[in-house]
Amino acid sequence: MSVTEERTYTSDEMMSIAAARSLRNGQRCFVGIGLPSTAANLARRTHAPDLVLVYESGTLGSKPDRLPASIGDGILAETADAVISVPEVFNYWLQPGRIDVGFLGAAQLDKFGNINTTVIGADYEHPKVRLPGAGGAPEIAASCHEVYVVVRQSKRSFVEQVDFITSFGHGRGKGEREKLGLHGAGPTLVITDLGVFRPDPETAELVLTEVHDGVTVEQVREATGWDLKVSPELSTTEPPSEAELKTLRELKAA
Amino acid sequence: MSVTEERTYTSDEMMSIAAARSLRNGQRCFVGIGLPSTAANLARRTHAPDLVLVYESGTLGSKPDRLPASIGDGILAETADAVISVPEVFNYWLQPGRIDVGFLGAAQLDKFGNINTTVIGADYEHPKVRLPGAGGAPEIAASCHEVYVVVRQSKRSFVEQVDFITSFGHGRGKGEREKLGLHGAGPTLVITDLGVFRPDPETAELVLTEVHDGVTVEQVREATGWDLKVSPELSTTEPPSEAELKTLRELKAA
Amino acid sequence: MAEILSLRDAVARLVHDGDTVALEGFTHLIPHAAGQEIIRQRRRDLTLVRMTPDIVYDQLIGAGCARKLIFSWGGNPGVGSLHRFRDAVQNSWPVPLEIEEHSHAGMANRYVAGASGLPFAVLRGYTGTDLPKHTSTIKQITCPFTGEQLAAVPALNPDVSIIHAQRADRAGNVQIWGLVGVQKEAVLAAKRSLVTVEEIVDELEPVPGQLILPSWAVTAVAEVPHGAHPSYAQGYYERDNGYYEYWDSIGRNRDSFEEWLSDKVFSMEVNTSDDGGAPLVSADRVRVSRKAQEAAK
Amino acid sequence: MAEILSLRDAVARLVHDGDTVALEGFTHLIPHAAGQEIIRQRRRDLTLVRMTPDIVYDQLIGAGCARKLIFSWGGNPGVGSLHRFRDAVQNSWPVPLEIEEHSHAGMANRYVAGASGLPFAVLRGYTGTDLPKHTSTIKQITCPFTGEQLAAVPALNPDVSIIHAQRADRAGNVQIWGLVGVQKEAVLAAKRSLVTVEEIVDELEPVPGQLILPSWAVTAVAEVPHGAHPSYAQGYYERDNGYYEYWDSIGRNRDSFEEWLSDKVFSMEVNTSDDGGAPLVSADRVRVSRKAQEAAK
Repeated sequence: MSVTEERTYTSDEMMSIAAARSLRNGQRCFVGIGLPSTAANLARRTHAPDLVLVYESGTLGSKPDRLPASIGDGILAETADAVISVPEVFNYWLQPGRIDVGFLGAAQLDKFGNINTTVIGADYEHPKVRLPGAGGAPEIAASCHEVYVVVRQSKRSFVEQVDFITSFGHGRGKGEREKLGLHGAGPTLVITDLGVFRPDPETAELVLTEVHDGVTVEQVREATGWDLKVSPELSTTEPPSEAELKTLRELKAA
Repeated sequence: MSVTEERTYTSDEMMSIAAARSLRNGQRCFVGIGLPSTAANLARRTHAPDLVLVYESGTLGSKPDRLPASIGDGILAETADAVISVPEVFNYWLQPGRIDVGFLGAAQLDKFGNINTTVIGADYEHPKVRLPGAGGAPEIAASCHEVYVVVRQSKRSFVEQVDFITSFGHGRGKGEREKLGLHGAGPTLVITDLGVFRPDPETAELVLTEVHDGVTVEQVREATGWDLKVSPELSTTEPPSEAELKTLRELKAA
Repeated sequence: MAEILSLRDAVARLVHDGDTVALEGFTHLIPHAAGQEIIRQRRRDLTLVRMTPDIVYDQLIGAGCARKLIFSWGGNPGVGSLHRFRDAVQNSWPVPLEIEEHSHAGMANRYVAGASGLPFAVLRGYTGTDLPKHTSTIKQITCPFTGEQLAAVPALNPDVSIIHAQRADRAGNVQIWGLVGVQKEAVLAAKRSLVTVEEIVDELEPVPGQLILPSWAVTAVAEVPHGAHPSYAQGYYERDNGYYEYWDSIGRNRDSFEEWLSDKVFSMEVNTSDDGGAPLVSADRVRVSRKAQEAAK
Repeated sequence: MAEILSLRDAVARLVHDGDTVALEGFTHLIPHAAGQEIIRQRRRDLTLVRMTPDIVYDQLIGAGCARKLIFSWGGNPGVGSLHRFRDAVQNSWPVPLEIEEHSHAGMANRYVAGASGLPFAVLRGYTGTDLPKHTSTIKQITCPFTGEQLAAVPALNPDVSIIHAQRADRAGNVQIWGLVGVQKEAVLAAKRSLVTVEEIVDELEPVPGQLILPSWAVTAVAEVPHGAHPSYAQGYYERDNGYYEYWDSIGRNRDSFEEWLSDKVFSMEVNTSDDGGAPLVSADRVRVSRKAQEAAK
């Protein structure tokens, strides 16, 4: 490994690169705004050139040559295989389960992968903080074969139970998705700036399965709002390669 | 009037021209296959140049320079303001009541303007004659502000009661459309090769209001399968003008 | 990703006895060649779905491939009746044909529901007509907000949908323009799909009014020039109106129809290219000459 | 047929106090100029509808035009929060704001139902989420064929929908290309509609991917160059990403917002052309210079 004592990359870069690596070439990926879009575009420029990017603004197969500034950047339409209406993207493409991976961000995420982007505080009518709301996320989380979440981790964002379920993960445990008739597997992977989490196969509780190089399990625990379980097969994330870092930085600079 | 003893036009030509005259400039007309299409295209080339032709194949504002050979003739797409999918034409344009006139043909029509294009004979499972079926007609008849029917008249086609209601007219009389929650006024005009019929304002029964020039009321009665009522204000259709005939013949020859 | 196959291989792999099969194309781009290949491969007990069963389904029904037809308008457009369809409905020849009859609006919405992954669609339809008396797939539904009564129809999800398009690229992305009918919905509603195309090209040049089906939404693409004949392919060839007249004379009698089957469909079997390289052009897919039309009358 | 009007006249005639008003445009073609004209005409008690209430609705809400917001995602895209929206929800400033909250899929389908003349739409949506607990316009419906439970949402039928497009011709036919969002549905769902356009031209040259709204489906068209700024108009100008940053600094405080209102919206009143001939270009609709951005930080 070529990491010197002084790290040459930020934890946000590690997060984007780890998230990008999780996508496989040829997959169809419904891309959320922000961190997921960065990761998906990085994946397409590194190991997954045939990743199919679908944006809720109505683009199928966008191939932007720079990072889109928003979910509806003109570059997404100009480089798409097909541009369709917003109702069509949700009804014909997302809802029937044509998309492999839904790639989402979160303001708050709980130990069962439920996502909150609506309100902080228990009282919906008088919230402590009013967040943007649902957007496309509830149905992305419901209909994609799998959901990957990418989020900066802290005790505030990584909580025992979200204040508001904007997008259903595993509810309060294994089997709840099936009971509700949801077709997709829900969140199978969470990538943060500290590590990687996967639902326990028995309980669906998120378990730490990877720490990023240079991060300790204790650091992860301190940034987790519940009594974190650690996988017995805990591994360490491969640090960013020079090529990954270069590509990511070029993407963000453009 | 310039009609000589020997008529210089056929009864079919009179029918098409009378049907064309019924359309007003600027109206939006949902055009059925066959006779209605001839009449609508004639209207657009004579007194109603801004008639908006809508075809169920998905064309809005077609301006064909010859008679379309079918409901989906390429000329309809090539000359349209907009080409849309078949679901869209029914859902976004017909269903909400955006179309003024539905212009339909009929295999069988009864005295309350109900249309049959499904089966001849009382037994649906074992019909005497199997006709093409509904196509777009049931919803055209339901959703347009008004419906005009153009049909060649005979005792077989003009019946007391249709064998099968493919498209609902006035049912068994006045007020039935309202009871069913239908928004459009239904058939307000029927044009045949012999004359013109309108529903009685009290009963909704079709009444002869015009005979074509040279046709007697007796001839109309003989070609009607019910005890025909004649309007006290019966008038005679103005014979085709030379310009109308010339335009119609050019259209059909092209 | 769509596989590029010969028409024969595509039909062999995708269409099975007993399948529910939709061939769509609204006047424009009707997949006639694919229909004839299904006849040639002697498929049986198909449930055929199509808004406008015209000549293509008259041929399949007459050849005995179908046990059921789901449709909204069955005729020879601009000419008259479908004689093989009538013979099947009225006389069960060559085999009985069950029918399930809707309106265009109903059929279009059934495909929309199928494409949308929903079990049913809602429309203002069928009101006052006799169709719901005979078609069990038309029900009523109540709006949970206004209490209004509307019609509900179940989704159509064919085992395989087949359409014809102008072009595909080598990756299997499909490009269609002109009247696009209900083809996108038919493909997206189906478990498997086959798109026959006029040509496979290196790059799909954008065309105004185009509709693109990405390769990953299609199972197979087959290059079949003139595959829509006697219907038309905008930008490639016009509708062969003479053929529709000619078909009336062929379809009218069982004898002339069986002769046509033998001459124009089954005898083509040996000419099918094996490698998918040289596309099959059936003798039937040649513009009907004025002479042939005259002879037919 | 659409009437060609000045923006001022169009808003005066079409938008009334108490109306339900939808301004649509998904990142692309957001009708900002029309929004500011509504502020300038001091409309009150509006129910504002929009999938993505971003800056345009932050301005309307901050100016006190709205009593209710129906939406699915409210934020300053790529920047952060909408401070005026938050101030209204959290502190009822300047007036209380009722909210009705959906998902994008729900909102899109509500417009589809509205455009289709149906009272409701069906979708697989909201399952397991807390939205139905707080939003009374989300109900369950049972499929009459399979018994499956699905979500139902009521149609949206705004009193007036406003969108921005690239072009119209002199007859009022509208041409849009690039990301088209839910604009067609918003216009078709509304009782009245206004389309602001970059330019009015003699003839609409076809553009790949175009969507055409025929003149007879639109109430009024107004020529408003740069009418989408700071969002973008494909083929005309790029998104002014700097403005979105700049807005954060303006919207953050009541004082800076009110100063902006006074300087950039109300002071423009006198410059409005009376005859509709010379289009209004507001001082706010000029690309934010680097200097202005710096000053704002």
